[in-house]
Amino acid sequence: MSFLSATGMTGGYGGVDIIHGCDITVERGEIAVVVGPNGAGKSTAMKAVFGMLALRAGSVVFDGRDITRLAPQQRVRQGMGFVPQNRNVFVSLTVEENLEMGAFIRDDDISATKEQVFELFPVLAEKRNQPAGELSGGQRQQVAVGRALMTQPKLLMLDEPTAGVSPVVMDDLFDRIVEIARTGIAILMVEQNARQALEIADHGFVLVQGRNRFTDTGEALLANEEVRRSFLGG
Amino acid sequence: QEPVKIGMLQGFTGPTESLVKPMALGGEMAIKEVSDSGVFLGGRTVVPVRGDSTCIDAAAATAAADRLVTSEGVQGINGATCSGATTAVLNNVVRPNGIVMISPSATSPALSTIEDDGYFFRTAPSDARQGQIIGEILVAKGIKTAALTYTNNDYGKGLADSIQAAYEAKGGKITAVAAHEDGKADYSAEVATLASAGGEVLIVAGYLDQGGKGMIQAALDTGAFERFVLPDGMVGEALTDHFGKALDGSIGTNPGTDSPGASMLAKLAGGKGFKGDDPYVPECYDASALLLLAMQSAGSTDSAVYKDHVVKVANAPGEKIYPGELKKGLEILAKGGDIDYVGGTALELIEPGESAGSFRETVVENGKWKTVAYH
Amino acid sequence: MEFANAFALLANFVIVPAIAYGAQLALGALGVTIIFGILRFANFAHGELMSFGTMVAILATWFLQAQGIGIAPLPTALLALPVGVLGAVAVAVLTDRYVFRFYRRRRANPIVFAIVSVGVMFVLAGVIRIVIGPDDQSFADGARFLVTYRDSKAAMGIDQGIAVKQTQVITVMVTLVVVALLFWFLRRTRWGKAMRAYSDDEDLALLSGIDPERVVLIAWTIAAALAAIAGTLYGLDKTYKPFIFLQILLPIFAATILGGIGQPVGAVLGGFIVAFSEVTVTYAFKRFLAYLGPEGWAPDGLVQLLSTDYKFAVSFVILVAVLLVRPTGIIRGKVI
Amino acid sequence: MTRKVALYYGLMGLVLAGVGVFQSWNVAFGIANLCLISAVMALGVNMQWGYAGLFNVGIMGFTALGGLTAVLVSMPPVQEAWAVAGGDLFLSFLSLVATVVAIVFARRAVPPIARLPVTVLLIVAGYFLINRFFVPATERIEAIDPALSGYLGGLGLPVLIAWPLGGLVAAGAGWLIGKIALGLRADYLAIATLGISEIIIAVIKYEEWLSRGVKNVTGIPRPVPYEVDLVEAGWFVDLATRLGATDMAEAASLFVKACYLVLFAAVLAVVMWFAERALRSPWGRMMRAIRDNRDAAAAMGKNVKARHLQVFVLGCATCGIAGAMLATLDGQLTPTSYIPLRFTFLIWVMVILGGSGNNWGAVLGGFVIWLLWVEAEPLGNWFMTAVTAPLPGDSFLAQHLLAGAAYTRYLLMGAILLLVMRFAPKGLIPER
Amino acid sequence: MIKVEDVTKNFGGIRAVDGVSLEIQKGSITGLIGPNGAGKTTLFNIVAGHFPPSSGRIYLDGEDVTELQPHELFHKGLLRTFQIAHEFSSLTVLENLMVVPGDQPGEDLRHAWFNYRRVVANEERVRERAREVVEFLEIPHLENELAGNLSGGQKKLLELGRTMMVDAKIVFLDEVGAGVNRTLLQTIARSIQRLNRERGYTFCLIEHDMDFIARLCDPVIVMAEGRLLTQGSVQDVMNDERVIEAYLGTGRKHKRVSES
Ligand SMILES: Nc1ncnc2c1ncn2[C@@H]1O[C@H](COP(=O)(O)OP(=O)(O)OP(=O)(O)O)[C@@H](O)[C@H]1O
Ligand SMILES: Nc1ncnc2c1ncn2[C@@H]1O[C@H](COP(=O)(O)OP(=O)(O)OP(=O)(O)O)[C@@H](O)[C@H]1O
Ligand SMILES: CC(C)C[C@H](N)C(=O)O
Ligand SMILES: [Mg+2]
Ligand SMILES: [Mg+2]
Repeated sequence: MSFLSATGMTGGYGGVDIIHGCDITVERGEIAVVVGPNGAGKSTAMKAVFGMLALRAGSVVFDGRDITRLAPQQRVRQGMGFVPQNRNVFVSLTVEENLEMGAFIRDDDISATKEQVFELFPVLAEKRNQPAGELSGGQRQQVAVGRALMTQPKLLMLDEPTAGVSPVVMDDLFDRIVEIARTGIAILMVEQNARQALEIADHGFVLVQGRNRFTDTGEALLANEEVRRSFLGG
Repeated sequence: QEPVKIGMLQGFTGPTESLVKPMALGGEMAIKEVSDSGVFLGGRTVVPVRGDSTCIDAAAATAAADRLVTSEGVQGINGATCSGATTAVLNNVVRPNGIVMISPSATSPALSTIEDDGYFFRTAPSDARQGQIIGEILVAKGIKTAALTYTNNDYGKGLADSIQAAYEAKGGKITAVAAHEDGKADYSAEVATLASAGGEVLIVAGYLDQGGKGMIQAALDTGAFERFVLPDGMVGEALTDHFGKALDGSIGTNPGTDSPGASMLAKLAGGKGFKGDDPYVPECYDASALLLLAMQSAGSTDSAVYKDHVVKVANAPGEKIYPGELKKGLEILAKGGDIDYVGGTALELIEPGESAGSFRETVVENGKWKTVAYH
Repeated sequence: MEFANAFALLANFVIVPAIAYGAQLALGALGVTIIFGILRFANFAHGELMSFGTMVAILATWFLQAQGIGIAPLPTALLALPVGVLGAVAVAVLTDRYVFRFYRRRRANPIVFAIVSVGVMFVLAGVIRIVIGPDDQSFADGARFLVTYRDSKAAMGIDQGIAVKQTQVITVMVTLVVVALLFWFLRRTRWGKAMRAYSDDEDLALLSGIDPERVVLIAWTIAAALAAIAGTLYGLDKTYKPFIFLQILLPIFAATILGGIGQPVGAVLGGFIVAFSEVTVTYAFKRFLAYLGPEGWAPDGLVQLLSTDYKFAVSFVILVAVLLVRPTGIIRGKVI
Repeated sequence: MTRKVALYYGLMGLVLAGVGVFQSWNVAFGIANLCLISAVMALGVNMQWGYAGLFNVGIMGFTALGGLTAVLVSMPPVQEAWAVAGGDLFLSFLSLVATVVAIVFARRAVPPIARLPVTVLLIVAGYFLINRFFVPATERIEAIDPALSGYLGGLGLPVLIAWPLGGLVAAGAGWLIGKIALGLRADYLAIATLGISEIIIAVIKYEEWLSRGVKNVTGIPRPVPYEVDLVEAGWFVDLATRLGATDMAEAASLFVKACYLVLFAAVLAVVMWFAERALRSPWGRMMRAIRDNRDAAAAMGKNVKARHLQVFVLGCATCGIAGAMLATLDGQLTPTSYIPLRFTFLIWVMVILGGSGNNWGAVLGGFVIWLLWVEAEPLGNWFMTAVTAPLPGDSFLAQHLLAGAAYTRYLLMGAILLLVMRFAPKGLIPER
Repeated sequence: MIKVEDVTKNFGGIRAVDGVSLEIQKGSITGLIGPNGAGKTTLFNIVAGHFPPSSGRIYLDGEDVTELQPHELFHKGLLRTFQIAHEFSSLTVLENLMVVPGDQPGEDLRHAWFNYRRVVANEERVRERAREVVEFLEIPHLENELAGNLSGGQKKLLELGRTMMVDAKIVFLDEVGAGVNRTLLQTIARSIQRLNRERGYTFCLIEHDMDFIARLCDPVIVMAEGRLLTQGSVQDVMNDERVIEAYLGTGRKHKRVSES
């Protein structure tokens, strides 16, 4: 059994189902990337894994434990961290407070982790006392990722972390993600910058209309002509 | 036989809710007394039916009155509490349906001249009268200047106007007039203004458990005034209980006579666990009594018939009837005799069907009300 | 000398009362602003919550008085206050559990919460009146004054005295302590920050592992405790009467919003501004000027900007004017 | 959806009919009349909140303006007052105009730095100039038989004219207020409107020469016949007997209420038609877009300020019409009765409980809440009697509870409100 | 077409835009790039009238439009999208689009009340156009979905779609591509080109996807720290040392050697 294995997830927002029997798995130290067209259900699948969506069928097993019924805040305590796609910073809290909130469940000293985040995103150190709501779009995105890193999770879930960040920051971010993965953390992310993402991915999942269409290693997916044409922009 | 129903249309909720509590009990006490007597219209019973006139919401008061009259089928109304609601009910329910209404407490001078087709009475005097009496008392006591505050409604305003007019006509000087709103959180602004104008006494034409009390409190706390002149809405045990000796020397006036009726009522009420001398409690008792005595006199519960008997039973000639003696009154009437209902307020109805208003002058001594004269 | 008199006059009639009233409003506004800021809705039941807490405190006071327990010269009610706080907290937590939580789970619009709180307000109003009745209740004992008008006059040797009540001082002190504590709690402690985070974005708070129910519980506890304290102190200073608490809600909300929604310091500033504008704008300067002017002279009129009739109107004009300059309150508050 | 609407309205009709049968038709008609007025007010609020997201908590003020208009239109003029003070009033009006003109001119003429001081100076000067004529004039007016008159009176026109006119007056006030305050967001706008409505009430309360203030104006002429005249009118007695009525007083009273009912229903229908048409047209769509996101709407070419002002004025006008209707029905203007609980929050409760954004919902909310407001009282009494029935009659608890029966009105009102909101958290008839 | 003259914007102590002057030529597709927080969005907001600059002036076709409000600029043919999607969440997708046209008679109450026939006729036309846009965005199945329920990328598409509802003179696109699927983005790029060529729209777009920029834009303007860093053709800019250091990075160093 994989470190995280979500199998047969089916559910939606009240009315019709958005995802149908979706499977997603990640191992420790690996990076899994979910790609697919807009509205395919990628974010929905992430929310399902994180327990923010009631599943009609399927199960989520994390670290050998069935967590299908756990509330999101309990999953955080189990070691899951999540950066959602929209609304992913506390706008009226300062940058620093945002990071502290990321470490809410930790009781140990967080200053070292905070320094690491500032190192990764120097601009945040500069703006540490500014409310996050006053940041530029890309800066916010950096705060959001930083916030999730503060949790020191065992599984880090990122929903389009690079949307709106500049190329150089994106490169850094991907580097850092690889580094994090090397420390044994599992990474699950959704990306529209799919090419770059698949380049670093161990596994890729292509979701279409709420179903798994392709599942393979990142490399193989990049090599697949159909995938390239239909989802990666040629 | 069906019991006779009397509507108790009072401001149970809203700004007069605490005044109304004992009033309604007083009014219902008279009803029970009549009902228990066994001689009312050949042994019929009487029950009160409550309706909430809210004091401020004319529409809700009208709706409640409508319900009392057309749904509950009451044969007379004791109410309403406040002049505004009373006017609305009078125009929209009483006159259209031809039902007798006696208000214990609506004291606005405007109600003296309102068109009522003979269906409306009140056991409280118009404020116009009280103003004159206060003016006379002030002059008699040699008070040359006074500040004046009133609760900002038709009662307060009407009373304040009449006090000012009467007092100034007799040579006194009102240094400043400031309205106060009931139920507000703070009255220091009003007191500050009045203090700045000065005056030997402060006349407080308000309610004792409302803004009036707040004004006195603030005036005492800041040392702005030490003596107060307190018209009817302010006279009550609750005030002296609260302030004690701080009020010593203050003057009060309220409808009342040296007739023993008031103390008889107080005793009756005491047995029932409420105060018979709280404001408008005697008036309310009398209003109920008057309704029922008039029915007895007319031998009918039809408003159109008994409305003409109200003044008759209230005024001389006839045997004087005091609180607690309603049975006696009913018996006399049943035999075709004549009564002069005195009640708790020494009731005397003058044209156009309102209390003549004899007033009692009191002073506070040692933290207690003490009657000193009658006017 | 004359100058001293003028100052004493102003202090006695304007400054001291306005500070005391301002502190009372501020205490109420602090409770409102907590719920407004954290749970993001205007809680119209706050007035009744104050009333309820006070009622419980009064009942406890009566009990203590009957037992002969007291802390003279301080009012017994202070001893009973913890019971009042407990009562208010219990009610707040229960209403949250059985009323508000449902809407929270459904992500209802803030206005729905506000309307629901009107429902709670009605229910509480009914319960309070059924339990203790609509009447005035005086429950203050102990020494009323710290400095009476007469004593201060004698002590200072001038014509005008300054009266200071014990409750006024207590209220002001409590207000200052509470606002400092709250400020510290929200800005510096972990749970305080968690509460602000929650008020920003519930979902995201959830993702950070913040237990929303706990945040809500803390918010209600603080708000209800403040309500009970505010109500009891107000009742001690003025009087307890259920009907007043509906009326006092208006200036409290004015103070809250004027100060900036969700801002404790703003709530206090707002409270004082409302209080001072009510008391000063309509003040008649006649006596004051008479003291300052030449001997034996006094102005003819009252020297009053506007009659007290317009005191509320004026304070609202000031309020609107401030909002026009600072559209989200004195200290930049939340927009809900 | 429409079936649900029909069902709810059907139920509402049934309940009213039930009131008619079990209490009396007079009560039912009386309630229905106020339901209709409340519904008009609720429509006004719905336009502002439901369409455009404007948080107006100053409804009370606009309603009161409508009421004032009813007085100013329909009461007979007090000739004496005009005779003693008309000239001075005219002069003070002239001074007001002169002041305004002077300010406008001066602001154009002087350099920007001097603008503020000059304006303030002119305002102060104007204030004294106006008061010079105004104060003695009002004193003279108020001195005329203060117990009965003491004001200028009205125009002596039919009161029906006051309904649209009340709308206009409220609209005018709304325009002025909107100009000042509409830049504010949600709750901040709320407190501003609340404040302004308190100011309006203060003016009506204290400017006795205009409105008699707290001394109230009573006896506003009716647009429908008087019961006392009806019972004596041959045609009516004929008609009533033909219809099988026995009690003439009751029949007359019912007839009058029915007349009002027709009038109010007609107004509601007209307002409703306009409101629905507006909401269903691109205008409504634009308003909802503005409500959802001001910035985006502005970027899409919508003049957010102007639209807000427009819808605010429309809503205020609607409340003004309702206010004039209410004063007409009450037959009096009692300024002290304008309190926020009754005239602002209750209306808001109507809108939200009915379903904001949906006109049919708002109207239904108006009906439901008014019915509750009135019927909570007998229900409360009944409830307490029922509760205490098993207790021995003279037990302390029973006595205490019965003494508190009047306050069950609050309790029930609240409880039912909470229940309905629980069962329909988005309102009885949600926006969509 | 647009001339920005020495524009500065301060937020409290922060200077987001610092004395920027630039020009956007009629008929061009101008790219605006720069690191996060460079002040690009702020500049857009100023040009589109959302807030006034602290100093400096803006000209549209030679006319000073510095003081104009967003809606006035819209009616002058200036459209913009938002970086963080500003959908009308309680309107359906179709309604979101139908709101846009500025000259709808139905938005005037006089017509809505008294001339409904005209309103209906116009509605048909607007709906027709909205349907076309929905087709183009490949979300016809969501036509009646509330915009608030869309996925992140779909909201961005809708944002773009709104600019297609009217004939604009100049369109400002703020990161329309972020979060949009790359294949779809290519379609979008093609249609931008087409609008530019066939209808003469002028575009100014902020984007972080350099492929997209490279493919569409000429010239490219680079901002950094609130200032204008450089401008020129794509090649010039991409090879500029300062741009590489501040913005582009050396790239591709993160490529991971597969472990298997
Ligand atoms: N309302 C505001 N208050 C204070 N500072 C602000 C505000 N808006 C933006 N800023 C600051 O101005 C700077 C420029 O922001 P802007 O949004 O224009 O950047 P950008 O170039 O669009 O960046 P990105 O590519 O990340 O979207 C940032 O440093 C940001 O923190
Ligand atoms: N709150 C919601 N209520 C109803 N439907 C929703 C909601 N959120 C998303 N949907 C629908 O679910 C579908 C999938 O949405 P999701 O956000 O999972 O897409 P995605 O794959 O993340 O797309 P993108 O790449 O654009 O972010 C979309 O068609 C969307 O309309
Ligand atoms: C009981 C009082 C509040 C009534 C008052 N006398 C009035 O006429 O309004
Ligand atoms: Mg997504
Ligand atoms: Mg940006």
